[in-house]
Amino acid sequence: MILHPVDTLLSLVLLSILFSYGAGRVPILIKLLAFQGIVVSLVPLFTGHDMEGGSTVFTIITLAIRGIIIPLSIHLAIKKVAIQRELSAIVGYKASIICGLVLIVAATAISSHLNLAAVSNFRLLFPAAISLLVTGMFLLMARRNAIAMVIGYIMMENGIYLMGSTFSVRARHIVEFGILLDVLAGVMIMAIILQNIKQTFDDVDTAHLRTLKE
Amino acid sequence: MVEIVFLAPLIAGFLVFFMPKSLGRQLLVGTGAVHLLLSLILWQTKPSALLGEYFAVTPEGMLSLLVISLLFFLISIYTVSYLKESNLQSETMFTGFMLLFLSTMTMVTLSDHLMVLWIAIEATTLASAPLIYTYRSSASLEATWKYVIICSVGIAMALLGSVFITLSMDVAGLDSALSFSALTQVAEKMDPLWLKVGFVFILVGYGTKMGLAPMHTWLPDAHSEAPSPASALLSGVLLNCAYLGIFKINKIMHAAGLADFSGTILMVFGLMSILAAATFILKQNEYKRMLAYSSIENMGIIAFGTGIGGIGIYGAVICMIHHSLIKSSLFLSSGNILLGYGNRLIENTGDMVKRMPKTFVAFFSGFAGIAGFPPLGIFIGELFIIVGAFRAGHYLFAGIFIFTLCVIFAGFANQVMKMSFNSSSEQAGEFKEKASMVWPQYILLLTSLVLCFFMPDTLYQTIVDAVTAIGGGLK
Amino acid sequence: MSQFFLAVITILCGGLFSLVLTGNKTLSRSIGVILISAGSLWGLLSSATSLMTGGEGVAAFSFLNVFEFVFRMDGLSAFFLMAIFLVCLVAAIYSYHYMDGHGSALGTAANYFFFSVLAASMALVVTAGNMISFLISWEIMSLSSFFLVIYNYQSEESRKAGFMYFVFSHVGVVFLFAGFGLMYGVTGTFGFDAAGAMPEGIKLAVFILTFIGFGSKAGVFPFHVWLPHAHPAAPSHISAVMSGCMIKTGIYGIFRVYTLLGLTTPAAGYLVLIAGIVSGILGVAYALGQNDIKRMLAYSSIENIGIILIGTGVGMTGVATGNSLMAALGFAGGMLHVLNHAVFKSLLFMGAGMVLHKTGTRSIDALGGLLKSMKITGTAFIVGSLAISGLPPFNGFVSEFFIYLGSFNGVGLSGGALVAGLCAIVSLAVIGGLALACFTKIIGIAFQGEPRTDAAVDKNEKGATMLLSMVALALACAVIGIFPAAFLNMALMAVGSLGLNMADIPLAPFGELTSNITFGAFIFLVLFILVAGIRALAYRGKPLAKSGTWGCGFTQPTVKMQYTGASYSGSILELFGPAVPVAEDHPPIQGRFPEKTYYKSQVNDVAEEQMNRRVVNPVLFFFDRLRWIQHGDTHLYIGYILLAIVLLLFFV
Amino acid sequence: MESILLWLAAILIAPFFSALILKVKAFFGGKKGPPLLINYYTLIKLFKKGSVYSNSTTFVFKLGPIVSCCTALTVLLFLPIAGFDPVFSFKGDVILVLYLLGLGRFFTIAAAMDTASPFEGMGAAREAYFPILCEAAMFMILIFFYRITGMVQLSAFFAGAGTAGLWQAAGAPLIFIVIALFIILLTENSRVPVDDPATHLELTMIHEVMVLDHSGPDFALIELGSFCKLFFYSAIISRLAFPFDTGIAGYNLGIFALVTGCVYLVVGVTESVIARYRMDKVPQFVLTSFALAFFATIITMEFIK
Repeated sequence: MILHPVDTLLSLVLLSILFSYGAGRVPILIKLLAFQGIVVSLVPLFTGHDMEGGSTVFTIITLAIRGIIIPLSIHLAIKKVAIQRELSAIVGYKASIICGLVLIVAATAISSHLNLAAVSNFRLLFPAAISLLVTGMFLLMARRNAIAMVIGYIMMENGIYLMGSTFSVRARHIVEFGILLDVLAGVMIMAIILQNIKQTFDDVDTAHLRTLKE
Repeated sequence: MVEIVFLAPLIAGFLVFFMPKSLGRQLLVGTGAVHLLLSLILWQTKPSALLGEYFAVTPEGMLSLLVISLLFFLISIYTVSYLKESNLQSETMFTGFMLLFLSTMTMVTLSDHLMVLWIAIEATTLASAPLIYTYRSSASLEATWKYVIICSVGIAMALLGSVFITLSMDVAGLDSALSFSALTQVAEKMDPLWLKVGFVFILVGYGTKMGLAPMHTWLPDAHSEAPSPASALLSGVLLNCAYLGIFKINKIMHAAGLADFSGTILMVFGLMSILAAATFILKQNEYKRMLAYSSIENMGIIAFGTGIGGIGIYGAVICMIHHSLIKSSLFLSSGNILLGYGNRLIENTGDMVKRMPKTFVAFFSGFAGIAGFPPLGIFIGELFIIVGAFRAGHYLFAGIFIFTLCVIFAGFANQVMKMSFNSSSEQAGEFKEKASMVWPQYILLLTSLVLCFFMPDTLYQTIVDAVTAIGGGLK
Repeated sequence: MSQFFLAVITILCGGLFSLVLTGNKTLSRSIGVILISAGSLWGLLSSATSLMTGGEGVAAFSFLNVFEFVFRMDGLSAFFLMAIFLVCLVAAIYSYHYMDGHGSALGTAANYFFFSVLAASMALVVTAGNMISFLISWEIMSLSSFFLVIYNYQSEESRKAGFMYFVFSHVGVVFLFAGFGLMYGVTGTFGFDAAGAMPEGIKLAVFILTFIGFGSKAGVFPFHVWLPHAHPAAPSHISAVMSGCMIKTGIYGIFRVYTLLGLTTPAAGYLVLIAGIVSGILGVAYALGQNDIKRMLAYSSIENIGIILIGTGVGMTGVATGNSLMAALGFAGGMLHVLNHAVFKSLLFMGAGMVLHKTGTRSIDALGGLLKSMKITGTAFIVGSLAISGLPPFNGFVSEFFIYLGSFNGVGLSGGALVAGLCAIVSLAVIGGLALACFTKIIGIAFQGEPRTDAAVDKNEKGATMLLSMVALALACAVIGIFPAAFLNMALMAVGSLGLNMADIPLAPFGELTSNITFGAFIFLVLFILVAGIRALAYRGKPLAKSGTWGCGFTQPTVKMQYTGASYSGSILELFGPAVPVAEDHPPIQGRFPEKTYYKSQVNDVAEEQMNRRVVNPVLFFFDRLRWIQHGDTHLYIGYILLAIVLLLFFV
Repeated sequence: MESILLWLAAILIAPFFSALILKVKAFFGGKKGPPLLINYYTLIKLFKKGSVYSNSTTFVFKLGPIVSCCTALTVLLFLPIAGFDPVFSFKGDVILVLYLLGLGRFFTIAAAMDTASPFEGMGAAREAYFPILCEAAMFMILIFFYRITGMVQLSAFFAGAGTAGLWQAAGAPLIFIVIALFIILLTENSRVPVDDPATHLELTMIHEVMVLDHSGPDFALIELGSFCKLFFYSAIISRLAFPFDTGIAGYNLGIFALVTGCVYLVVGVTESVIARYRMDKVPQFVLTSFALAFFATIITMEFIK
């Protein structure tokens, strides 16, 4: 089949995912995040489901929030916090990249097993969504830096959105907007907590955050 | 006009931020009263919602709503004098977010839409996070961080699960609204594989929020670090809201004829939670954490009962109601103890029976109730669950369940007796037990006591309606 | 039935009022005593009449809209009610003077409150007619008695006792939950009536589960561990109630479940019999080993529970082998022993309470010679000891007599019944001998000889109500012992209501037997008077000199040289070897100028040690190993979530 | 009527028999020994005397002799002497009899403990210990009899043709029973090798040390009681030894008296030829009687089929 814009975008997303495994510094991660946000929110335009006016407007808003506001807020948080840019990793970067490759391949394999041709005819959609999810999880578990964890969370959300955005049966835009708001608010609160963490421990290393146990 | 019930506290909450302390306190209690009134009206005249697609009055929702507003009213009364005793610098924040929290939880109970439910539950997380951070200590900061990050991730899973459920409809080529009422209609036509996957994700997601092991990890930290009224709300109602989500999704599973699948998973998670609770109650040295783990235990019991089906589900719902009543009373009492001894550690308390007799009565009878002694209601619930388990032939599970309950009881009793009867180590200043700081507990316990023996028919009917929807019953 | 409920309500009112009137200590105490005893008296009369007339009553209250509380009064319930109300009546009267000076006003009021709740709940337990009402009454009974056990919570000892009791009662009730749950699982109803229709295997399982549950309340041997801690810790009138009737509710439960199930397999009978023999012999052996008077009585309660169970076991074997006479004798003996033990054990506890109240110590080695200063108490105590040792002409003998006859009937048969009867007889004989040794020890050490410490020097026995209740009970011992006919008939009514699946009980021999016992008692009394007369004649107008005890040539005897409890029982305990381990602490005497030395010995409860070793510690170990899961690292917490999902996806 | 006369006769003759033992022991000791009526002299002497009471004692001390004596007398009422029907007899009277003996023991012990004397305490402890085993053995024997006769009643065993019936039913095991009974006799009446009434060392006594403080008529009652108790056991054994019925009452009585005398003689011989055991050996000795009875019972299960 001919090269479809969606698949092109998604391949780019996959690439960015691979980068985000290797990304050693917060700003890069944020840029990748922004890029993924934009792509993810663009996909519905091309998936060719019902395209009435409302949806385009909604797509714009999504793009604004996912692609701009959220990354920006994180960025500002860093600015305020002014931490050292290096990410301390639990899993080393080279190892991470290999993990990433493996995970992406696995994701593709899985999604090829699930016969979802009925649902969407974009081969890369599921691999991209799943690997976004997995990457988010990975960042959440493998990066000691709190900001990276937040970014991981957002990646997960992007993945879920991508996953959901392709089905014919979809919640109304108002509902999806609500979800978006929740995510946004969540990110905001996380940003605030980040600042507080910074103020209390003058560092955002989660190693400080394991005093409560048993 | 259902929405007003959660809009009112929402507005009130935002107002409080711009109010002086004293006015804020009055508004808190006032809103509590109004909310209670509204939900009673709602209970009587079951009206239809404006946004009927998203909100509806369901029996299970009404049950939780009634519990929520009753608890919130009493807790708000307690909170006022609690705030007087302990001067927080960020009091308006506290009261405001209490109200927002209330509104979000109310929204959970009223939402009848797969996605809206998710929105509401996520919203509860966001609204309650500031409550946990009230004390501004590093410990509370850590607790808040864990609460927000773990719950958000967990609930993201629930969102994914909801997406999968839509997918299951997609695969089966169905096109229906995402309201639970509509979903239960078409449930048996859905693609079972994706439905199961969706259930798994949603269970894990909302289970994280409900405090099912092994996703319970945030719960003890949050409950112990939050101010006692907030803990009471978290443990008494928030967990129920999460359970409500699982309940609703289980409804779909039941309609789809996958009740065995979901039931087994629920039972296993329930047992795991009870075991986890036992592990940490045995040698617990902070009483608030102990109460938190006991909440995990009770959530486990509820999940277990729900998984059993039949009379077990009835027992589970009874457990849910009584657990809310008793556990919140316990947390309020723990607030008194914290004020009285100025200490969270069990070994630094003691001789409660002499030093704060009123609180002792509330605390000890609360403990007895949680431990499953009549005349408080959890006894009935546990009885139904156990007999239900035997009825369903899960002898092994029943055995583990019973054994673990014994262990938990031993640990809990040991700690509570230390607190109540051991000679108190340090002679802290005498704590004045204000009536407004013991009566809420007494009222909660009395309610549980009355409900143990007599239930208004309307309440009973509602419970039966709720449980029959997921294959529960009295046989 | 309405009579019964009114009585119960009266008792409850007693507790409530005394709690309400805390302000005035004497008033609250007296109102408690008056109402509780009045209610108990009322209940006693009503249950006795309903037992005589064979009247049965049922009362059902709606509960949680669809279920119901059922209370049913039949012979069995009425008989146990009699025992319960009798003991509560006497204990309430006794407590009036016992509780003066004890503790704060609030504490006393609380004591009466929980006492009344305990009494009421016991009464409800033995009349409960379905699972729900039974379990609720049972749990309330446990809870209230727990509060009574920790009445003087300041002492570490009674806190420990309270905790143990709390846990044990909970574990016990959990077994009941399991048993009833199994029952419900098969029958699908909370009612008891359908239980008879279950398959035999299930019946046996239910019986064993509930037997463990009830046994832990009754103090059957391996599950008795809480009992010797809890009974001494409670105030004495409460010990009397707990030992006199609360543990009997366990026996009631065994009876009740047995009849509900209508078990016919002999296995159940053997189980009960073996449990009875073990508790009987070891119970009394441990009692012999104690030096704390109340602990001693507590262990002797275990022994008597053993005797009751032996009777029951014999009866059950009789039912299983279709030997109705054996069944009737066994059950009647056991049932009568329930009443008898209620009488003399509460008498003994009250005596011990008097001693404790006046001397302030429970250790018999600190006492001595109390019989001179406490004539009435001492005499009552001796009567109680005679009765509990099963010696004629007192009531203990009567019940053991019937159990003996029942067992002999078993010996007449062959196979299991023969072995059962043989074991029952021999063990009863051994128990009798040991009980005699045990109680001669208490009397000899605590009440006779010379005071060993100042604690026992010139005490009084003031406290009219205490003396009154003790004398009343002592008289009851003699009356039941000499004229057992009426009481045996009551027991038979109770047995009759068991509805055993056997030919109706042959009542003819019983009248003859009781008349024989009365006759024997009279012969003895006549000869006694005769001999006493001869002695009086022989002493007429003779000088009676007073002097010191003959010291066998030793001229400077001191009170320290008297035989002690430990030395009295030491040689007998050697007979039981490892089952009753005696821990001794005795630094050897060495050197030309040896240090001042001492000798300590105590009997450790094997069951307690084994329970700690084999159950408690492993459980704690297991859960300790699990503690790492809450290590506080967020990353791994998120890992748990992922793990849960991945694992679950395998099952999709 | 004649049974009451027999009862009185038994009480009167019991001391005489006990004297036989003394005589035998004296003979073995190569001494002349006391006259056969020595016990009567002693009793009369004691009844004439007054008493000295220890300051430590209470009414229990005075009650002891009365109860122990009158239990012994009561017990004799139920004993079929020389195969004649006893004065009283009913189903299960054996149990009553054994427990009456227990009652006697209870008061003997209580009276001993009343004196606050360490020696008497020691004796009391032993008196409380050994009979435990005796009772077990005794009931074991009852079980044996029940297996054969189906009754728990002394008259069923020892009156009329009952005993002969026992021999016919189970001859061999009955020998065991006789031995067991003899051991019990020695123990219950505190004879050598269990106890040495003639020793001068209180530490080693059981029964004698318990009555140290009794004097005068009290002591006389105790003595009389112990004579009767000894007679009770010996009569049983002699009946077992000679179960036959000559048909003429006079002969029966004569033979019975003779055999009973022999039993006493055997006791005497035992006392003379055996030394008393160490206290910790005694339980084993008593347990042998239990074992014998047990074996006998097991064997009967073969006979009764």
